[in-house]
Amino acid sequence: MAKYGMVIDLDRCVGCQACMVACKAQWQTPEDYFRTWVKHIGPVQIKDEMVFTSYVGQCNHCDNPPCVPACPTQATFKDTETGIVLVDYDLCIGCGYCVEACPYGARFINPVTKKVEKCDFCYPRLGEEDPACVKTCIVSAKVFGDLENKDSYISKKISEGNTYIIATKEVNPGPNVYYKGRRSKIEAIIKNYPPEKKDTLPAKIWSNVLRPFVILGAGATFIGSLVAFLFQINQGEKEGEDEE
Amino acid sequence: MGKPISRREFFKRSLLGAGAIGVTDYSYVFKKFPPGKAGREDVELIPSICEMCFWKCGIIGKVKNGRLLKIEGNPRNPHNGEKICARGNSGIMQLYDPDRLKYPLLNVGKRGEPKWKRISWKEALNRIAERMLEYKKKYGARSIANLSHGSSSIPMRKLLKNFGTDRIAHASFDQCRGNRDVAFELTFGMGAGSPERVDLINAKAILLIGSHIGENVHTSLVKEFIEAVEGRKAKLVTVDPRFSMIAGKSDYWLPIKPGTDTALILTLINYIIQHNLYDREFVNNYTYGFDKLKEEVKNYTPEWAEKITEIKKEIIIEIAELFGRSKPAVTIFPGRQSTWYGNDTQRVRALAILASILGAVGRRGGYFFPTKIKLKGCPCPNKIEGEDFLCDTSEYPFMETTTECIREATLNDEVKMWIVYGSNIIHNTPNPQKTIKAINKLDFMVVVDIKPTEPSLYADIVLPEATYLERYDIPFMVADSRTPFIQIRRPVVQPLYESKDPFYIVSELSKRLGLKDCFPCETMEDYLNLALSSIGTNLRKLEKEGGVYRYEGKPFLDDFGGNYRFPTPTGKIELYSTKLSLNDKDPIPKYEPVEDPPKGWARLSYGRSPVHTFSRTENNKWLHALNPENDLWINEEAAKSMGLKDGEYVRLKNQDGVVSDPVKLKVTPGIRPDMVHTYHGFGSQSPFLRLAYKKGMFENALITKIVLDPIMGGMAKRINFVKIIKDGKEIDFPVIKQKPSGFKKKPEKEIKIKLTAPLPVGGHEEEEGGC
Amino acid sequence: MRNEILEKYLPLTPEEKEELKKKRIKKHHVATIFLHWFNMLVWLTELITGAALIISSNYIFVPRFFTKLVSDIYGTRGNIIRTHIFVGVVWAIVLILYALFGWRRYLKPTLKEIFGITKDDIGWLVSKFEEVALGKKVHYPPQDSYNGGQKLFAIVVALMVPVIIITGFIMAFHLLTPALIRWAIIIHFIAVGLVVMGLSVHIYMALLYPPEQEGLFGMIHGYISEYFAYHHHYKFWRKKKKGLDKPAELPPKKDLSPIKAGIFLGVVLFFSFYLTGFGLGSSGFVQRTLVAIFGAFAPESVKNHPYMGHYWGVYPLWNFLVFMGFGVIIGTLFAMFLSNHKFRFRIEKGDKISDIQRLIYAVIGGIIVGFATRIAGGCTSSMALSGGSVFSPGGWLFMIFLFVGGYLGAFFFRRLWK
Amino acid sequence: MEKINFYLIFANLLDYPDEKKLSLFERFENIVGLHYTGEIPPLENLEIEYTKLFVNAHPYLPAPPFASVYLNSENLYDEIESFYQSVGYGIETREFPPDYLIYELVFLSNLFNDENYKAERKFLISHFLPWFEKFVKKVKENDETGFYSFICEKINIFLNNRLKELKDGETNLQKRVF
Repeated sequence: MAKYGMVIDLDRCVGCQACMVACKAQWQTPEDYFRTWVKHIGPVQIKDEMVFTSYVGQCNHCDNPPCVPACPTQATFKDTETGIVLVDYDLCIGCGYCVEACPYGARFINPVTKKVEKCDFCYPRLGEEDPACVKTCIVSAKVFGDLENKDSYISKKISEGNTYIIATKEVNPGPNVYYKGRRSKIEAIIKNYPPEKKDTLPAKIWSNVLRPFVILGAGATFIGSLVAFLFQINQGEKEGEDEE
Repeated sequence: MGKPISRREFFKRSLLGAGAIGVTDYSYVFKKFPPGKAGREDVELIPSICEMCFWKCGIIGKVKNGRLLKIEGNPRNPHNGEKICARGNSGIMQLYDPDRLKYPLLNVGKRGEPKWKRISWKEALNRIAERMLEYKKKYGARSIANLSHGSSSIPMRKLLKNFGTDRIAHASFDQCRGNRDVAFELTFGMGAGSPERVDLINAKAILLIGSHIGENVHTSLVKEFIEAVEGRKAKLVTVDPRFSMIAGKSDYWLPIKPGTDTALILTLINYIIQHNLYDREFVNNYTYGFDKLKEEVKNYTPEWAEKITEIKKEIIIEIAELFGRSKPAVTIFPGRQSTWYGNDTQRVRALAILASILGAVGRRGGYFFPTKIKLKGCPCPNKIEGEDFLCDTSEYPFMETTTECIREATLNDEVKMWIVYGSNIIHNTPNPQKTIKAINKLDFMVVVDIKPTEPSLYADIVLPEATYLERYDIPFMVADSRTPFIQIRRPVVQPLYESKDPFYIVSELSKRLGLKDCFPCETMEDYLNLALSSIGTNLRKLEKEGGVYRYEGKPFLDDFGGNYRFPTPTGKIELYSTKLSLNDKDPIPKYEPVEDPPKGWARLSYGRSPVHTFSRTENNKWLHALNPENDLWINEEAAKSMGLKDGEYVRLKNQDGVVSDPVKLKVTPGIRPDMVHTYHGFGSQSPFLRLAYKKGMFENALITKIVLDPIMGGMAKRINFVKIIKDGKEIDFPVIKQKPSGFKKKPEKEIKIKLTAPLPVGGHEEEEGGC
Repeated sequence: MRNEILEKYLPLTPEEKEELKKKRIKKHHVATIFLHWFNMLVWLTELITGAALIISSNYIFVPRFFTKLVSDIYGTRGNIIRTHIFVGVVWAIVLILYALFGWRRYLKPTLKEIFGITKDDIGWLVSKFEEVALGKKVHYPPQDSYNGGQKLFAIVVALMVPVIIITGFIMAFHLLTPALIRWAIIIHFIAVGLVVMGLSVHIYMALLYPPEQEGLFGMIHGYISEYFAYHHHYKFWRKKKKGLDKPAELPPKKDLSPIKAGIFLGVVLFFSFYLTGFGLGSSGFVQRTLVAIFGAFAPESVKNHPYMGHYWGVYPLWNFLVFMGFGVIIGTLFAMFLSNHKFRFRIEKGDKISDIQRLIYAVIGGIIVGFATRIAGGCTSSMALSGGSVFSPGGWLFMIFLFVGGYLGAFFFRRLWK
Repeated sequence: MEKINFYLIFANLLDYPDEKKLSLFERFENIVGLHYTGEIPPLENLEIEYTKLFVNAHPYLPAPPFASVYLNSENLYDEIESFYQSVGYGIETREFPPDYLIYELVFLSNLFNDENYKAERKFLISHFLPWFEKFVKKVKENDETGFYSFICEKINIFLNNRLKELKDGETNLQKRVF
């Protein structure tokens, strides 16, 4: 049992985007699509401090990921052994509910395979070597490891303090990618790329309108027919009786 | 209907008798295996060296059945280890690029509009050799010039020196680090080194003037720099009119007025001497001309400096105190691209002097010394008689041959033939129109490259060079390192098409030129085995050990038992430069004011993008997707008053009326109002490059005014001023009075509990920073 | 207003009632029955697998144990979606074939009836509502072969089935854009939901509501008692009684005019080229069948035979022409059913000659034509049609001389026919 | 009936032109059963035209003879190489990337010699023809002499017919008496 996570030290990161290319080389994502991204922010004035940082992001493999319930066929699920959110490509029909539901925008529909694609912490490489982005990060800003095992390097890094998660009061799906660095940088990121809960209209209709209606409807018809049946039995109506 | 005996069938049958005469059966292409088990399944790890830029990081090629899958860092390499940057990761796209040069091409059309015919290597080399011998006979060997860049051009340069011409320009001399190395030669007798010889990891304080580490990615340097600043908490002072990425990580950011850096450095030197914060014992033992220096700089006071550099005097004093306290573990970073405003060699000398008086030379945390060892190899002796510099060096005593002076020589018919080796001379040298004019006067032009860039448009013969993933190269001895080592580039995959490695080109050419004594080795492997035999190993053994041979280094003074003799005329660090005084130049750097942008204009500055090596990687699909075009940094206040919004497209007009391509605006408070900044290497003019053509702004066209450095003739380019043109209307830059400033980073409050994370977090133990 | 409806009922004496109960009349065609039960099976599997697919907490509408059960039955969840898609595709194909081939005889009349909602149907619905909800005693207006409720349900199904198929295909094969797939899911869900609502009433009526019991058996063997028809489907009964129900002898289908037939043949030829890359042809079919038969007995000699060897290859019958041949035969049979030609064995001949003469001449003609086609490299359909359509000179020459030969022949042999 | 390996002749004609390869052009005309109306340009013009179309050109290579330029599949090289391996072939000389036009024609000729029609048909349908058609279109757009557009167009038609022949099973693979 393990829960893999990552720590990204924004103070160390220089925004050189090596992680993006290493990931693309490893998983051959199509042209302008990346599983991990580096979005430069600034230089911009935050309170009385100048900030020039980059939002290094990917799938946060959240504890209660909003993308999992958003997927109708449950193609995406949080793997219990490793805590990594994976996708079962047989079940994925490429509808993109999960793409909208992800507060960090970590998913995209691959135009070639027409199915969803996301970072899976280099799941096939797990165990042998670190994910491609962690290995190539020239300033070792990215650290990957098992959060549950207390004396792993990543747990020590987190316990050093000054560690934040990109989450707000309203939207906090429990991400497992932690960010270290100056508070102003985290604020700049949250200001520019706030995690927002946004569901697609059809998904909302389905979960808020249709689902209760169906359950209600099914219940009603069941009870209705039951009542009608009982009503009919105690009537003792004979078969083919004709009143006229 | 059924299938009638069609005419085709009839003919087919009749041909049977004729048999398959004259058909090449390509049987060499495929190999038969039992189905499903063709070739090896496992992935080989082949160590080699990257060349996406010239930093030469160690890489591992993951190869399966002779085809490259992925590139990763080589953990055995002491510098970058398993780390490689964005360009290193995308090397595979250069290897399998369909637009690559594939065969030797002969231009049978006009210059500029080439009509190419593929010819064999034999024929191409014969033609080149023929021409070279002809020109040597008629006009002398020096009528052949070479413009080159990158490690693969070293054998060609050696050949030409053996052939008799030294008209060889190395783009990086006059465009990039030429004056930095000359300044260090004059002061310490040796250049600053590449990688720069700075012991960052042990430094307590680092001074960084103008270098944008992080946006300019040299992997091992950035890795050690960040480890020093973030890991070891060294104090970092960044002096840059723009809030660069590294400025964001520094303790002090000094938005200095462009062109006044020398004033700041000399003020620091003066303050440190007056308050004898300098390392007295070191100065007495190892420096020369301290008194003359003390006398020279005595009126550079912080008050004076505040007016000139617009940096608060308190900050200047605080910095001087900081460096005084932390000496000798102080790194005064030499920088790399240093041709800025015109008097740049003196500025770098001032830096060297500041480091010397703080005793940060040959000491932990400061500069250290290179350790070279002798390697045998196939010699190609230099047969240049005498040193009559071909360029008029009366004005510039320490000038090596530069692109500028080759252009001049060609224009007045002294040069008949150019060999352009791996350098996009139209993209990297200012005033490209002049370069094209010179080319059109040439009789013969040869271009050796891996991609058809602009120069190949004008070439008579184009030779395809193998990319770094397909060739051997001369052994690279990384002497500028505390843990010096020798690393070997070997082909990760077999060369594609008919591209050849540089040694093949040069050794074949030397045979045809009848140069018996130049590169007698048959192949590069023999050369390497010969070289490696002098350190008791050979290619096979080295590859098994991961392609890196490490040897003992002597980086610091105490490695020499304290009596180290600097290779300068006086045997000491020359604060007062004897060579300069001989050539009646200022022996001690002086501050000379630089022309300010006139009212309504702003200074155009440029720098590197982390994902591109200038224009070389423009056509790389992956890198292009990361950073397709450059944008123009402009000060928030200035933009507001000019009515410009972030993300708008505007054009620039420079003082000579040249108008640029459209460029996207990046409005930010992180740059001075009298200056704009952009990334170099975009907006390629060569239509060859499918992706990069006309993407972003080709800012080299705007750089028409250049000033040559008085000492070594380097081209200073940050002296061009621009105006903004929006929808045809010219908009002037406002004059915003800049109060003296200087920012100090506030210490971060120690927060135990994570701000918004539900988990409570444990205490804070001292953490041993990972190297 | 409701009382006058009653007058329309012919009062029945109890004896007539008993007598009617014994007699039986036909309600449903065989095809309709087959289609109904096929639909039932498909809907059963699709509902089960479809419901089991949606297990995410936002959308699940069936109890967890059910989805768990289905997943266990199918092993991996991947199998569920594969079955769902497979059954869906089969269902779509069957429906499309039914619509194409059963249009004139089955689909069009039923659709006309379903969508032909009359006052009585509405009246029926209103009174049904009053009876069930308000418990009033009501009399129902006379109904046609499908009563108001059944018509309503049939309309819903007729409208929703194409929607379900289209959205299903979009989802299964990721057609067009993800945005469209997003909407396709809930439209699919809504459409199925509507049909299921109707279905629940439909099933309740058929299984649990005693008076409608006979209707269920009507769908099994196609017959219902006359009394049931009188009581529940009065208009249908009366029509049946007066013999009005038969589609009044569908107007005899005129044979297709030769011009139209020619155009259709051209279209077939075009699509034959477009789809298979080859034109039409029949002599090859005959040729290959012969070669196959001979080959069965003397493979070696056929293989080395200079001419037949060419066709031998491995599978002489494995050729599109053979399939085209069989296709033509089956096609004509099918066309027979659609048209009003009846299936009888007969020898068409001129008046003057006897059957035997007709057969002998046919054999001689066949031999001549056989040789001719082989030499010309194709029979009428291949040379004239396929050849002609690609403007091969041989094709046009063949066509011209075909007509010339035809007229000459007619001139000489006209005596036989008069 | 002995078969003539037309794939090899196509590979020769689509490779860099020289006297030996051009001598095969008559044979090519017989194979595709059409006579080339224009007269064959001199060798030098052909070499320039070939370099301009398939090697290096100004402004950029109009018709690169590589499948990856025309197909936007993700890891095309893996797919091609696994297909080669599935029928027992591995690339020996890595002078070209695995998706090079001549390599694929040679692979087809190997299948043709092995009479592995099933694989030949699958390779033609699933990989070769889809990109070859786009390649031919690019050649026709940019070829001035018309020689290479003639060759490419006729090869394209011939291969499509070949595909139909394979579909017929006229020369099918399993040798089974019916």
